[in-house]
Amino acid sequence: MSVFTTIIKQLINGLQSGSIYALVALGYSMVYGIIMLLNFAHGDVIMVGAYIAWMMMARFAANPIIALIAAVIGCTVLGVLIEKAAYKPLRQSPRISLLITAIGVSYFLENVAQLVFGANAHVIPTFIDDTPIQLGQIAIPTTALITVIVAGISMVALNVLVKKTRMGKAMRAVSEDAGAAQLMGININNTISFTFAVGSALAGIGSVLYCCAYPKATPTMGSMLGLKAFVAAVLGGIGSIPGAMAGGFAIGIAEALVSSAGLSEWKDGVVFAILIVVLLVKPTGLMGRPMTEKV
Amino acid sequence: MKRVFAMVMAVVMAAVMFAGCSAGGNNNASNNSGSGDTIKVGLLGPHSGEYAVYGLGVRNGAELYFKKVNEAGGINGKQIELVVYDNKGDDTEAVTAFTRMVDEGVTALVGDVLTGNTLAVVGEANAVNMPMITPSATAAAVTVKEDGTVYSNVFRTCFIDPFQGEKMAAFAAEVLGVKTAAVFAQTGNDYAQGLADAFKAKCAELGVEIVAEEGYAKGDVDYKSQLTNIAAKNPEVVFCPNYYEDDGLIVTQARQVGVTGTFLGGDGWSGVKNYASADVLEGSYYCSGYAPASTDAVKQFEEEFVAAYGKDTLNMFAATAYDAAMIMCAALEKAEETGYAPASEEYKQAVIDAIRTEGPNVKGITSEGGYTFDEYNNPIKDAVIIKVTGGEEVFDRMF
Amino acid sequence: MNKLVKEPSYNLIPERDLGKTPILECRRIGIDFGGLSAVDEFTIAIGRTEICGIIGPNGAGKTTIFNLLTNVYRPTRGSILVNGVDTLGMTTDEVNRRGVARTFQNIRLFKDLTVEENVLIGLHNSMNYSVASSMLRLPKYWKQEKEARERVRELLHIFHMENMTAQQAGSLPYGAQRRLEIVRSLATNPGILLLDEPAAGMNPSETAELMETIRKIRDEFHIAIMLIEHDMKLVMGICEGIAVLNYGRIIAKGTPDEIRNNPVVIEAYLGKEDE
Amino acid sequence: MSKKRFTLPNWAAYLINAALFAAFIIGGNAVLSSGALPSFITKVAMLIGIQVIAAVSLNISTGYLGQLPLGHAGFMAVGAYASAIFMTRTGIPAQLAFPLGIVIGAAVAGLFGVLIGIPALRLKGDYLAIITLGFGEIIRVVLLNIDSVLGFKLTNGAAGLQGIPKTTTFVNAWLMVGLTCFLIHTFMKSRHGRAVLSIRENEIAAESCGINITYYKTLAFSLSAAFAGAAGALYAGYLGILNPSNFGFMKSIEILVMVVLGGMGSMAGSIVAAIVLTAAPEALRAFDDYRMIVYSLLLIATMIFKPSGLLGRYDFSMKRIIEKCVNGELFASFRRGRGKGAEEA
Repeated sequence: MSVFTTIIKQLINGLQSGSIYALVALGYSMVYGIIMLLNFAHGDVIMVGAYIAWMMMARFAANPIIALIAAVIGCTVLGVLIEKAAYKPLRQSPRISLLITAIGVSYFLENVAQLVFGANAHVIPTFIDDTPIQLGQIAIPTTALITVIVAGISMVALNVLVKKTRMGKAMRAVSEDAGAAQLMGININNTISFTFAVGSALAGIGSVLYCCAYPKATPTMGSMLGLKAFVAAVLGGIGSIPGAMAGGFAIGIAEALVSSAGLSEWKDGVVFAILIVVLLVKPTGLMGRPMTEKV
Repeated sequence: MKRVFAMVMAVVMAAVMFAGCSAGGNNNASNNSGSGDTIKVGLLGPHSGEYAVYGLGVRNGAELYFKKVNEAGGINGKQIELVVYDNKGDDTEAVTAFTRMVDEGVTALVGDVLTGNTLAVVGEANAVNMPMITPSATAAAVTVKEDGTVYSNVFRTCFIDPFQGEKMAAFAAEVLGVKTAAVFAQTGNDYAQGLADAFKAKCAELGVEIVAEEGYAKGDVDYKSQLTNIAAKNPEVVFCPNYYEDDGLIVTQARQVGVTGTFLGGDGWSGVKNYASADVLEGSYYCSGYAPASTDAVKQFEEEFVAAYGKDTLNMFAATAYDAAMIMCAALEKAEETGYAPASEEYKQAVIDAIRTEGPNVKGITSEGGYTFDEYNNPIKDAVIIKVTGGEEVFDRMF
Repeated sequence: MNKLVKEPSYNLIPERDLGKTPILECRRIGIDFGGLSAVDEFTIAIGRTEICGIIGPNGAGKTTIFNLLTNVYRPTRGSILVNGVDTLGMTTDEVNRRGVARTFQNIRLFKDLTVEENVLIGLHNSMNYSVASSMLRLPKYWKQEKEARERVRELLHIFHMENMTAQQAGSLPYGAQRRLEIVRSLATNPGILLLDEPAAGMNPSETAELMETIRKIRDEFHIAIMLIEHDMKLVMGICEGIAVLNYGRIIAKGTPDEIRNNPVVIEAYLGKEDE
Repeated sequence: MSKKRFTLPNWAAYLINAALFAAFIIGGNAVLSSGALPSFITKVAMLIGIQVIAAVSLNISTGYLGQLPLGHAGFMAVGAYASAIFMTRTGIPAQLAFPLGIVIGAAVAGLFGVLIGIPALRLKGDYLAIITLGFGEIIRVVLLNIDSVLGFKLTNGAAGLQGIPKTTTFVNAWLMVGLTCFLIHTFMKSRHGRAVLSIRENEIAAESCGINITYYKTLAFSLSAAFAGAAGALYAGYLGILNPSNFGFMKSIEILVMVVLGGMGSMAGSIVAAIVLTAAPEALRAFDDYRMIVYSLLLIATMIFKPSGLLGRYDFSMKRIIEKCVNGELFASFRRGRGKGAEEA
């Protein structure tokens, strides 16, 4: 196998995990954009999505598409519920209190999941034929292909939603200036809930893609995934949709390259080092808008 | 108003705290009222968090045996009272929970479960000469101090790390007759590294060339990059001494990126069949201390276990914990003959002595030949080679 | 020794300050934001005890001037001399230590701290005990803290705030907050005080009181004062020299009387008649 | 206002606080060593001491400086490893090596604080949070790997650094708590401390008051790191074994939760919260399988009903209480505090 094909293969590996990071990162980014909250519970929403997908497929032998829909609906409802129950009462509070609440919600979801589903990892039956597609010398795993395509479609759809629809405009307006948006007759509460719904729905899609690539669900699976996705969001410029995508891919590919260089134990270190360097050079991330304080 | 709430909150927390501290320990998972003469045995492990599946396996396995003993009238007429504490996989909690067990008059301990936690606990346990049997902490350092002296009170029913690595290297060279091998082990994990190092050393001795050596970090789910590198070297066998959940994913992804060699594993593979398809696993081998459904005794244990706890936590650690409980009961039986009061110094020493003397007579489900402990308090028992075929993990041979 | 440069600005300096190094001197400073010049060719010199005003329509660049003078922004061109020393490359806090203190248009107090603490922070650089002396409570700490607290009392007394020492700065009434900000600036022992719209939000009687206060500051502390203000009564009433700014450039300089009758100024404020 | 208020002289306040603290240490030690309480209480008490130091040290950068670092556990790790390596690799007897180890742990962690603080503090708000999170994780990854990858025999990687003398006791842990609280208190009630507070309140105004904000941010940050290092050193002596995984992101979060729950900027709050949250998992053992759920719900509920934390910015002051007693104004100070942090005014 030539070095070239190896590199191409590693890039494909990176793209696959990168698209999942990107989908999750979008949820972080949107929520941050609108209420400036680092939603630590977002990773755990994905965990719940994975369990729903597992339940649908392993317990009820449902078709993968139905499982996907169920996971998306489940995550959306959960996301909105979390927002209404835990975050909404804190709208006027210091942001750090909100952050701690998010951490509390994260603990809560993880421990409830353990109680309900057990500590054991649940295996999600493979539902995609994993014979790789041969492209010349390069074998592309089907799951990788599907992951990248689904993630791509979701992101395009999101972009249309944010740019073209009424609700999307409202979202942008609220994240720009909540007070002014309210004066223009935008219902802030609905807009925020909608943002959570969209972010969580993306997490639902992400969870199913995650399951088809790495078919197991555990109560703590969301924490590291969430953290990495969050790093991706910041790297790309938090609040920016193309930024989250770029960040996700960047991290996925960086991880793949570091691992293939035989330094997998340093992988997390490298990811964070990249983050630090980017933030120091461009403090608001690759595609973030610069912040200035008026004196 | 809010200040009042804060005060109420603080008071509630404080109240809960003191209530918990003073009364917490006595009502945990014990199956008798605690009246009369009892022997307290501690069960310590991660019952929540990331590693709960191991901790709960151990808890359930041990509890299953202790309950049976209690139902049969206990030990010397005394009921065993279990003191079960969760350590969340956290070193500090493990130490605190252990100290609490000592306070509550625990005579003997089955645990801890994770190597790291156990290392934190053995120091404390040694100081109070608490007899303890860990069913799952495999690092050599668990029974041996830094300076080379042995913790006389600490025993285990599982293999130590180097043993399995050597066994599998010998198996690959002598039985499979391979010349090239690759190693893929989790870095930053004692267990995986211990096995991998021993495997590599033994391979060098036996003339098997290690053509690729890759690693991954805890929590990784995507191993394709490293496996792509391994595939490029085309080794005959890949030694993959990790835990079954990871191994299932690893083997699946390895086949996707074109690794064709036979996979070998350690006892962490037990249960791998649920984590990858029959096709990809076909023909893999691992060594284990426990051969599922291999004998009638094992089958009976499995039936009883599933009836009581379901099959979620039925793993190797449940079996070694069952054996640990069995040895502990035999030792307690013996110690009872001395007539000392449970939890007294003399009694504990008697238990420790009895573990050595009674061990060989204990026909455990993972060691039919009984438990003889070597000079480092490690069990001398044969490894079982398990072959994965047709989606089942079947007994292949003793090796 | 820096030389006095013959610049038109010097006719602004009051006679009593002539012959001394101006406390503040700007030489053709300018700044661009995104290619647009926000301030340009700004040249001025302030005498050591002068009260001078900058006026101009909204958006003329007045606050930008203050930000330039305190090195919050770095000028794109030109140089600023404080006490004859070029401030190029200095940080805002160094400029303050050189003698430039300011207040803000939108009051920036340390809201959650007490009035006393606010002023003590202003006195930060008049103490010099080390971290170790504070942690170990060495005699130097006690001595300097005691002196500083006395100084706080003195300063607050001058501004009739001595009974508010323990109050939270954020809970003070508006006028008191403005005064506190001035006291805090004065505590840094400046040579020139920059006041950014000190009379904003005040009623006429409060404004009159403020005028007295500003004069009192100049007379008691012997420092220069530069202020941005929209209230013409105040500006005309206390300033000795006035510079008028429009679109980032000085369009007129002079005494209040000169400015009042300057057709260019009238045009800038009221617009051309035929438009 | 006509009546002259009674004020306690400073020396008297220090004396009273010192006496109360000494009484606490001696009394606490007497009770714990008498055997009247189960011995695990001693363990928990030591652990609480360590957590208190970690929390009050984080409170410097969070509560006082107003930043949000998420890598505090990294500094604890640095301190713990520095002191543990010092204690195990030099032949100095433990009695002497331990205090020295604490100093070394604090110094090395403080140095890391400077090195990390200088680049990190250029960022603000959430970006600072994220960059410190990154540094914290890098510290953990480095500790985990310098043995296996670079070949040093320093940290012993994932196997953990073993055989550290278990020298932490109730008395030395809480003496360290006292010392930490005293030093932080005296630092904060000085021109340096006020400079730090002014940065929290308004950076631009602080600058224009002549405060070198870069210097003070770095100073506060590294001070925070240094005390965290001391906590780490005590932790090493408490457990006798160190593993990098004990100092992950979740540990940083755990400490942050203590600070926020107690009330940011309140040392008394940090102390109370550290005690409550360290004791809570032990206390909640009665709930067994549900204890982490109960814990998380308590956390959420507290934040919803008391977003500024249990004590807000209230700080306990023995001096103030005595003065209020004498002046007959005690009704205004019914809020409770701990008899620890020696506050003067």
